Amino acid sequence: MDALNLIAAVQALQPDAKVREQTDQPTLIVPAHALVALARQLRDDPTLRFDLLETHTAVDWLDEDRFELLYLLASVPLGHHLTLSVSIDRDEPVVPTLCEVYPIAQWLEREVYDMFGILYDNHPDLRRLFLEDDWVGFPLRKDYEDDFMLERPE
Amino acid sequence: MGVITDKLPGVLEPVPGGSVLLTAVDQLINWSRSNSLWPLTFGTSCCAIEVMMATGAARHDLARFGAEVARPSPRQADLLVIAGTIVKRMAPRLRTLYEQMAEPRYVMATGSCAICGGPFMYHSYTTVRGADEIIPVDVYVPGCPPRPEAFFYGLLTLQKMIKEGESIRHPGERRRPVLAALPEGMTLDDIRKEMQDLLSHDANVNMAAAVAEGARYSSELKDF
Amino acid sequence: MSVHVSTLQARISGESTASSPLSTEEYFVNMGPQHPSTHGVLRLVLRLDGETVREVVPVLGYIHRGIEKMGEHGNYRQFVHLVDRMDYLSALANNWAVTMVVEKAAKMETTERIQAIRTLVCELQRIQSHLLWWGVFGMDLGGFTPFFYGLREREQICDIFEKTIGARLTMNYIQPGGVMFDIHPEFVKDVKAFISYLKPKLVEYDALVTDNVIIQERIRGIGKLSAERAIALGATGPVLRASGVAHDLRKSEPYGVYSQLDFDVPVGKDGDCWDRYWVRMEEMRQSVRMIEQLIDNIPEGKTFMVKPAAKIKVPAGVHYSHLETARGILGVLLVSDGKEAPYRIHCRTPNFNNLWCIGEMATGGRMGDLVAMLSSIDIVVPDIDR
Amino acid sequence: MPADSVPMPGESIETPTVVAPPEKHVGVGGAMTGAVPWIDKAGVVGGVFRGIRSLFSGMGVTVGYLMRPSTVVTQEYPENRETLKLPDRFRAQLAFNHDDKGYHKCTMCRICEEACPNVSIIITGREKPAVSKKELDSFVWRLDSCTFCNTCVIVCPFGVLRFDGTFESSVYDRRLLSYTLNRYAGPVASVLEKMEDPEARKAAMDPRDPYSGAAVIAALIEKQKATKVSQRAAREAARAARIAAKAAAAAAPATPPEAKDVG
Amino acid sequence: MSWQVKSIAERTGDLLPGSPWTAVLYVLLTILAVTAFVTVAGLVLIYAERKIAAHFQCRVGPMRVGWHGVLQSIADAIKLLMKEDIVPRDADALLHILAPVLSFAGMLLVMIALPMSPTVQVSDMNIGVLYVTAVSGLGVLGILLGGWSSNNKWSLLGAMRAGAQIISYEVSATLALLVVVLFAGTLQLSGIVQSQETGWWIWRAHGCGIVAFAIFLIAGTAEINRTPFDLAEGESELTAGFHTEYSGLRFSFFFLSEFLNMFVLAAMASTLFFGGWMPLHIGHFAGFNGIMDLLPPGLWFTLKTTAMIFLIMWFRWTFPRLRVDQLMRLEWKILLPIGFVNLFVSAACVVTGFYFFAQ
Repeated sequence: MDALNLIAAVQALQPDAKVREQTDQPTLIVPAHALVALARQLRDDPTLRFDLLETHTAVDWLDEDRFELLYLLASVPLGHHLTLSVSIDRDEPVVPTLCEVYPIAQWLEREVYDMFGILYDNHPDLRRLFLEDDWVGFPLRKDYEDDFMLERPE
Repeated sequence: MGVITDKLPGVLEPVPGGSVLLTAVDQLINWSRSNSLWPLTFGTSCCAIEVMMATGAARHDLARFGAEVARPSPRQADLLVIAGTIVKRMAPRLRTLYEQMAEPRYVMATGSCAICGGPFMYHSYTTVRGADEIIPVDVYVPGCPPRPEAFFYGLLTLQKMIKEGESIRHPGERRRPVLAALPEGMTLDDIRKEMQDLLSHDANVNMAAAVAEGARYSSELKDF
Repeated sequence: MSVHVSTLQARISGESTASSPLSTEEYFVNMGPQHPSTHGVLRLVLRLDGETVREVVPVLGYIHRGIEKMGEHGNYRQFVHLVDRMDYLSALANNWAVTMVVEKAAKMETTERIQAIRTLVCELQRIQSHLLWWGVFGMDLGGFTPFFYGLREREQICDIFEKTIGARLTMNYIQPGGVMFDIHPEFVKDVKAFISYLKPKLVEYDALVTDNVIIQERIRGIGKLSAERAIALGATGPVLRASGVAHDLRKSEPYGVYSQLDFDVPVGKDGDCWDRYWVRMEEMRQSVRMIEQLIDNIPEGKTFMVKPAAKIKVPAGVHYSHLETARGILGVLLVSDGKEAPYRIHCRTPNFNNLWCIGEMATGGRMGDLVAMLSSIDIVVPDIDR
Repeated sequence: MPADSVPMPGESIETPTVVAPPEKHVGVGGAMTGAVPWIDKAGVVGGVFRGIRSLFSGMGVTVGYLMRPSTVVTQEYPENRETLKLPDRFRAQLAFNHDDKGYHKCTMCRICEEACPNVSIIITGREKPAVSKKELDSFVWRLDSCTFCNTCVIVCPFGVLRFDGTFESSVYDRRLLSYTLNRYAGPVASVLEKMEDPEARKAAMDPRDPYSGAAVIAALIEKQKATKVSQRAAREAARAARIAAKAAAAAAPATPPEAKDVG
Repeated sequence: MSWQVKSIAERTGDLLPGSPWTAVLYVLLTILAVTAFVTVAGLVLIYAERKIAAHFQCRVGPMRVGWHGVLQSIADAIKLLMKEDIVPRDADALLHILAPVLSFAGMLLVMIALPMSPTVQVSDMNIGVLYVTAVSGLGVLGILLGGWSSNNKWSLLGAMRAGAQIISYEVSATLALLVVVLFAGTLQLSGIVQSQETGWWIWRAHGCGIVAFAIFLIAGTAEINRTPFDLAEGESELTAGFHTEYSGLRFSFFFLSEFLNMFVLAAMASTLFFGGWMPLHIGHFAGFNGIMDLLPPGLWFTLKTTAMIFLIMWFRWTFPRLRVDQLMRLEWKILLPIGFVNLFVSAACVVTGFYFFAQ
């Protein structure tokens, strides 16, 4: 009931948002171009107050040829959660950055760039976070190949 | 993969042309080196808690071995304890640290990660599978992480190696990378024999006889 | 130094530092990856003006092992043992986080006894972690003795864990469907003995460190972090609470048996190092309170609900759950495609976010302050890098 | 947290009972941080005396331990080897449960090998089709890579494996860290009693055969290389198929965008 | 009871006209003895520090090298002696080599002036206090040179901290010394000791002595770079401070001089404020004084110095470190004003003769 209310409240802000199935938290599929505006509204709306970007990561759906970006938002004063899901093309992985809304997104997005190669538009400092700058490939992509990596023998 | 180019560490070598006096001096120096192993404060992950902190703390007290003088600068340290996972990005730094240390320097690999990559052996794109691919390792202390007593046993093993094998004229010569695969032209029997030679230096017990006797009993018991 | 420092240099070249005839020069120092006070292999690039810190840029990746990639190639049980190595000082909480998301997604049943045991050992490990932090905090501020006292008490908890769990640090104890062993018959007795041992020691800690005038002078008013900035930077756990936000998942979204326990949430005022110090010291006392309430009331029941060799399959979809470790919120995001291995598993680790507060805090402070701040955040580097 | 326990938007969660830090200011009134001009600070004299007293109380704690040698908690390991008793559950060494005649119950079902997170157990053996049984050749356990997670022990349906607390395993050569566990752990007690030399008895009881594991691991490495080659070939085939499919899809009329959402 | 005070230098001077070769032999023996004393005292101090620290921390300390680890320091010394000695490629080699020698020499030169008993004092200069103050400042030169020549930023930071710290605290330490010089009316160290025949300055000066002693102890601890003032080598901040790049023998010079400086500080504190080798006397209370005289003066000196050393170790193993600006503030805003006031008050005391057992 509450989750439904939450979803209704967010859909009032962004009518394009669709509910993502198969999740255990209220999750909305948002078009990439509407992401920043929606996030800002979610943060500033006094009834929603999603002030904490709990985490941000990506999923590589290789078979469907797309990346799914997940933004897990939480509200510290109100204690509710919302996940935003953004799907982008695998060949052209560009999304707008959330740095201006959530400062921590700067490093979370650097991590996702490091692991998946997703490019964030307007990111102030888009560098690799964990790997060396001259690393070839993006390890968490499903088609990543590495001569160094050992497969488990079976 | 790797090749063993040298003998196992810890084997006593006769010193060519060495005199009695020099041998005594050698022994004194080896004694002092083995009893004054100042570790470098270096730890990468979980093993650092057990091997660098818990051993130094009151319950186990590394100071009993004279090794509590943890030096933060590699120049003054004698012992590099590789406590934790070494990843590709850290590998050149580890090499630098090792090169910055002054001879004689000893290396202990503690925990599965430092020995062979441990839990991160498969499907990890960064973990170096064994610190001995980067720097020569003297003593391996297995465990994940090894309990402090296991570390002390490793330290005793290292002390034994220094007392028996190290010579001031050949600092660091015997320590080469040893990898998992067997080298060409070397059979398991060779290793067995070397190890038995090593064990037979233990003056108190006739280990060779003991091992032989044990083997005889085992073969008898196979008929059960 | 590669790219990071060159960008930094480009940034300062615009500023004019020589305003007086006696001009000074800013310089860069690499703190780490091997440095005694970075607690592992963290590297901080410092821009210093004499002793004053102008800018701190953390450089990560010196212990990035790709745990998330490895998780995609093993089953759920195998992933549990990997997260032990993430935040090894709260290994049990890490196990529990993975277990929680798997149990929630696969709709596995647990008993009250399992939950009570999990809560109990996690609180014990929270004390253990804070004890270690207390010792290391003292050592980072230059006093060696707290380290030895803190670890002396920690060993007692290690003994309890060794008896019940069989390991000292990396436990792999909390499994999907239960706990690996039932508690040892002497567990209750040992824990009670330890609690009565610890209480006077906490008073002694106050005499040795908390009330010490040098400590007070060094950590009061240092490294302030306002509540708004703390939330914006995603800080959680004691760092967030020290900034005055009473956010504790054990209260707001109780898991385990926390809803039945009576405890307070320590909250700081200014968000300085002293508040963080005090919050952790008080958390130890609150954990003692929780253990005292729980230790005599462990319900009876089974401790393992599924066969250990049984294969676990999680229905397809996105699952997320989180809990409060000694350092903050640890969340596990599990994307499943219905197979035995997760399709994608991501850990939201507390230290990752907490570390970035150092850039905010340390600017304008001294070198010595930086060490105190770094220590007051209580980072575990493998948890950041994963 | 289940979705239906999310509070209503706008509804505040229950505020937890909080504890706030004490007001009592210990210290010399900011005299040393320079936050406050120390002369102006009221009660600075009291602050200074409290500060000095705090130094002495700290010194009292440390000297209290110095004066009481009974508070020394050190366990001197190599000296206390005989009396050191580890808890039963402590995990340091995998071992087979042999009965006193030297038999074990391993049926080579390979459940432990599959459950092991990083292939620290390598089982080699032969099929015996005649009796529809398998014969265990060697059960190699790699101490160097073992993470002591206890999974193999709890999954074993026959209770063959156990962990014991023998932690003294340091070596000079990491090849020596692989043991063949199915060798008989030791002679029966009656035979052991006949052995007078305690060292020989100890050697005979040593359950570990440190050398034969290395060959198995060498074979494993070869196997790994082969696996890598074959898996790479499979991956490349999949990739080529994907590229071909994509080209075909591009040639075909564009699919509606709803198809991209996860069903 | 009057003490026959005669230093080794004076005795050599007596020998010189009669038998010059004996005098030369005497000098050589003295050099040998000082060297041996420095080495042995250093090793003993290191061992004592490790043992005492261990017992402060509920541990046992070195146990396995010799009985209760008594040979531990010897093993360390031999190891350091035989360790490779690295001069970094980009270091200033000459200064890098010179620095530890300077640091060690400063400590060694102070050792010459210390009155350990009426007859054990190498040279009894009439400007002893001035000499000690001047020569002990040589150590900071070694530290500065070592830090600068290492071509390492941590070393440089450590050296700069040490330089600022030692030079600042030198002022307070000297002010505290001057109080005793005022009361004793002499700069000669043996004279200062003899002036305490009717009682130690710590209690005879109506509190001025206690204040001066506290200042001297704090400033002295700061001068020898020990916790809570070990900023120059605070390992949690500066890796290893000024000696980051030193290894082997040269590092052991720094290491040894750090410990022997502690001895020098303790000896100076006991000489100035606790009467040095002078037994505990209370005025002209002959009975009591006679009982106290039964212990030889050398033993008194040893006991007092040991107590001082223990106090300094106790500080180290209890207190955390100060921050660099707090350190400076403590010196210039707290210790220095108090020191000046104390000096004026004691000057007034001396002028009016307002102290116990004034002449």
